[in-house]
Amino acid sequence: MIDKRVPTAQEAVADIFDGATVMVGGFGEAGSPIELIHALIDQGASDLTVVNNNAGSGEVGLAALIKAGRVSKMICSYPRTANSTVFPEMYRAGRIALELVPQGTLAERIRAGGAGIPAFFTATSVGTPLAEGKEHRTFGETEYVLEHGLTADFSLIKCRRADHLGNLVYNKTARNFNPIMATASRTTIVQTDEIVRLGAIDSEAVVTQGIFVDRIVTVENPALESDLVHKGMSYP
Amino acid sequence: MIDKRVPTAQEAVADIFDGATVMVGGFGEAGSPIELIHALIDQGASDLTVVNNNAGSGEVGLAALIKAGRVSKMICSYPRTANSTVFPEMYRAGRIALELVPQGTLAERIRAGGAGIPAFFTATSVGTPLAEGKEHRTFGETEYVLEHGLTADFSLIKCRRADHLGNLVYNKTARNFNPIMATASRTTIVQTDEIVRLGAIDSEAVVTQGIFVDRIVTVENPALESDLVHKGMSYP
Amino acid sequence: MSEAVIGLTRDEMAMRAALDIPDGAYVNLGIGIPEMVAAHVPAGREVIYHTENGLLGMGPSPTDDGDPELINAGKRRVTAIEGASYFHHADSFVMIRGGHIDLCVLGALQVASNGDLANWSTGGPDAIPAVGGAMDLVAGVPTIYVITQQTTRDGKPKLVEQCTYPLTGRGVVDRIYTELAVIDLSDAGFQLVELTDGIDFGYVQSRMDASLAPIAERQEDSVHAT
Amino acid sequence: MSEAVIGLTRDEMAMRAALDIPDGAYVNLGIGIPEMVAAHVPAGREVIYHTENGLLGMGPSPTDDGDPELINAGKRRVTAIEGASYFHHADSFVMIRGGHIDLCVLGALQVASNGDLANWSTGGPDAIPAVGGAMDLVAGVPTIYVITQQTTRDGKPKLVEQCTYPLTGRGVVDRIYTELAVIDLSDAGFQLVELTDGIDFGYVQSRMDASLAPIAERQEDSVHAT
Repeated sequence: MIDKRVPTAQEAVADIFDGATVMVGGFGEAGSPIELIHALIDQGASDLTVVNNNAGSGEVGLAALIKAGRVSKMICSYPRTANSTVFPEMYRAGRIALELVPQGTLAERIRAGGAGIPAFFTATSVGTPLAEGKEHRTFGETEYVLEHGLTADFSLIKCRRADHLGNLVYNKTARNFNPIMATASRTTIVQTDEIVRLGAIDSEAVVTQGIFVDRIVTVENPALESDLVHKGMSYP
Repeated sequence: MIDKRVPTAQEAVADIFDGATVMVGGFGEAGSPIELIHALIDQGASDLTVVNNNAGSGEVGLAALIKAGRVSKMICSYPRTANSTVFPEMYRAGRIALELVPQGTLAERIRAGGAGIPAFFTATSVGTPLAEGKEHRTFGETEYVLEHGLTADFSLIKCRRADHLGNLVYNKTARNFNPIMATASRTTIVQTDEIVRLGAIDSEAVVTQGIFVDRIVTVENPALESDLVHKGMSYP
Repeated sequence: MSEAVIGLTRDEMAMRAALDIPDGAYVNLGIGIPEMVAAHVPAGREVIYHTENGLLGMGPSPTDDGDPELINAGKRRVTAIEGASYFHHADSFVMIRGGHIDLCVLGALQVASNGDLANWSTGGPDAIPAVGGAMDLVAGVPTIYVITQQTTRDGKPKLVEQCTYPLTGRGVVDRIYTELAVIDLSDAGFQLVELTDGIDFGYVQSRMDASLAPIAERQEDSVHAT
Repeated sequence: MSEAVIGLTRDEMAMRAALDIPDGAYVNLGIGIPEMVAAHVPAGREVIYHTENGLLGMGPSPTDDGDPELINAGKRRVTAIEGASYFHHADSFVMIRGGHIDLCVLGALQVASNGDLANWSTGGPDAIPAVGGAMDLVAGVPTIYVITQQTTRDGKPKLVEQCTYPLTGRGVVDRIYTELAVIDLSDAGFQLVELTDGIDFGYVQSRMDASLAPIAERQEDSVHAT
């Protein structure tokens, strides 16, 4: 029988290995799976490549993972946010690599990775430093660059509500990168505010279908990054 | 102010021009906008290129449009269905062209067209006659073909429920190609079973966002293709 | 009937294939005999069916008239299980092309000894070409099972050295269920896995246009894994 | 203050730009002065705001604490109008890259006479590069307005013959709103459309590092259309 629930965040992230590529959902704090990230810090995996739109803030969540020296490379569109000091320091010190990707190209590369599309053309970034060294081609009268699909070994996802088959719905703009990352990773690990009975999520309104989900942990009152940062907390 | 409702199907399709490319939603009869198609037959536009998964059945809806000689080319994955006689006759007589596209590639080409992606690589059809003459490229150990985004001048869409801004939800598997066609056409024309007040469609459950919709006609009790075929009806 | 029925019935072939569907699998079933597999999954296994027209969690045929807008890829009315979800065609083929569906069971016109599958067109000059989702399924789904009679109605072998019909995909078939045998595709070609009761190796071989390797001493089970 | 304020305030610049937002437009507003445009759209026009982090139908800032998971691209809390919808990032950039957003208002570091825009990086060796959605917006949205001061705080012109900072996009800017003027990008380069009250042509020209063509006899309005 299919039941994707696991008891703890600790068990959910146990097999993330050194050198893994990990997609982490969220846009700023909205949809950021902080408890899963903290479990990953406890777990100890290192040399990670992390895909996220940003690079964390304060010294909690993703910023704490970076500060702990576990991330060797970030793939993101905007590693500069309010209260973001950890990444800039590590980057200037040459202790972390950065692959900067325009936000829409990042989203489309992840979507392509999940969809079995190895590469696609986009007009985004043509004529800019981010297109340098990439294959260019003209279709019609417009010039495009070739971009490649992006996949990961694991994704850490936050949602509002799940059932035990792994169907997920999100809260407002906390949806952001979470659904596409769930499609693009070999193992999708989800934290949800609550698990509901099968059928309680409207079949017409499921956002992430269970087929994309491997493990679900309930985190009833997830922490808010801004609250933790405001309180000056750091993890661990 | 924004209000996309138009009073009649006749007015909704009035500007479809000779030679236009028209995407028609539906998979078999599920989600097929029969009343809009019949309005298009009445309107008289000809030399149309039509994109649909199939090629109609009986002598109503899309089959009737083809029988009336208005379609010079079909782009579809499966022009052979139960009760499908019109297309095969026209095709054998050399009176209609066919671009046969695998169903997933058809869906992805439409999605790409709507997303501003001019071309992408897919493994689908490699080694088959449908890949002949197409650019091939190997990524990793797999061979892929290059496929191009598909756009249209108009799309004819059927949905279950709409608001006056053009937000749409569908009924079960009648969703199929409708949402992606709405994104890929310059002018999206929708028939809906009902219009509901703004806010009555859950913001988390909107499938087609209003930005993709241009005109909405209410068709309260839409005909079912199988019913019409069963009754031996033909249109007009 | 000009010929006595030898080997399994269509329903028994579906039943045999169903034994190999693992618990928890996400499965797409082709039209025809493959559809019958769903009714035979052994008790205690939970299998979730995908249909490419936008439904994950397809249930059996309705006991009433059903909903004309709740259909499967063969355009027949179906039901949806609790926990089902609907999505549009591009998202549906994310599941297929992206390798998320574990297993697909299809029919065949021909299977070649290198795993090539032909199941969409006889290539006849008067045939209306129609491909549907078959090419996407064989390109995207990691494990492809085929259920097919050993020969066409007029006795022509369907398991052949090389396909003469237009291909659906190259080297995609993992296992074949016929009325006479279960046959794997290995690097060496057709590899017998199991004979139907009362059928001998020579008879199966005689109904093929390619060489069949006898049952291996130590059975490789690799194609079961997804 | 070492210098008296000359020309429009930031809020007045946003107000002037808002006059050109057509009724019924789908609009994306960049961070900073562009955000202020929303408050000034003339009465009787309905404009729908898109934010690239997955919301169509963005409303004003909340009057209470708001929802930390209802934010805009600048990560500030916002509200949603009736008829709003949420979607994931790939779908959000379908709207942008696919040309469905009618108009975008952005800030700038530099705009060149050929319409090139630089607004994401000064290219400094110690700068943390960060681009966000700016390159997607200029590549996908058919009409790009820029709101910017005529010069940097230390008096360096931002309207230049050629950008020295890394580009966001080539030839993408349609119109610029500064504290001194409204300036179009035409085939011939910077083209004055309107002077702020009390400002003369020579003063605007003196605050640019590129040639400014005077107001044309017969005003071309083509950049208004979307």
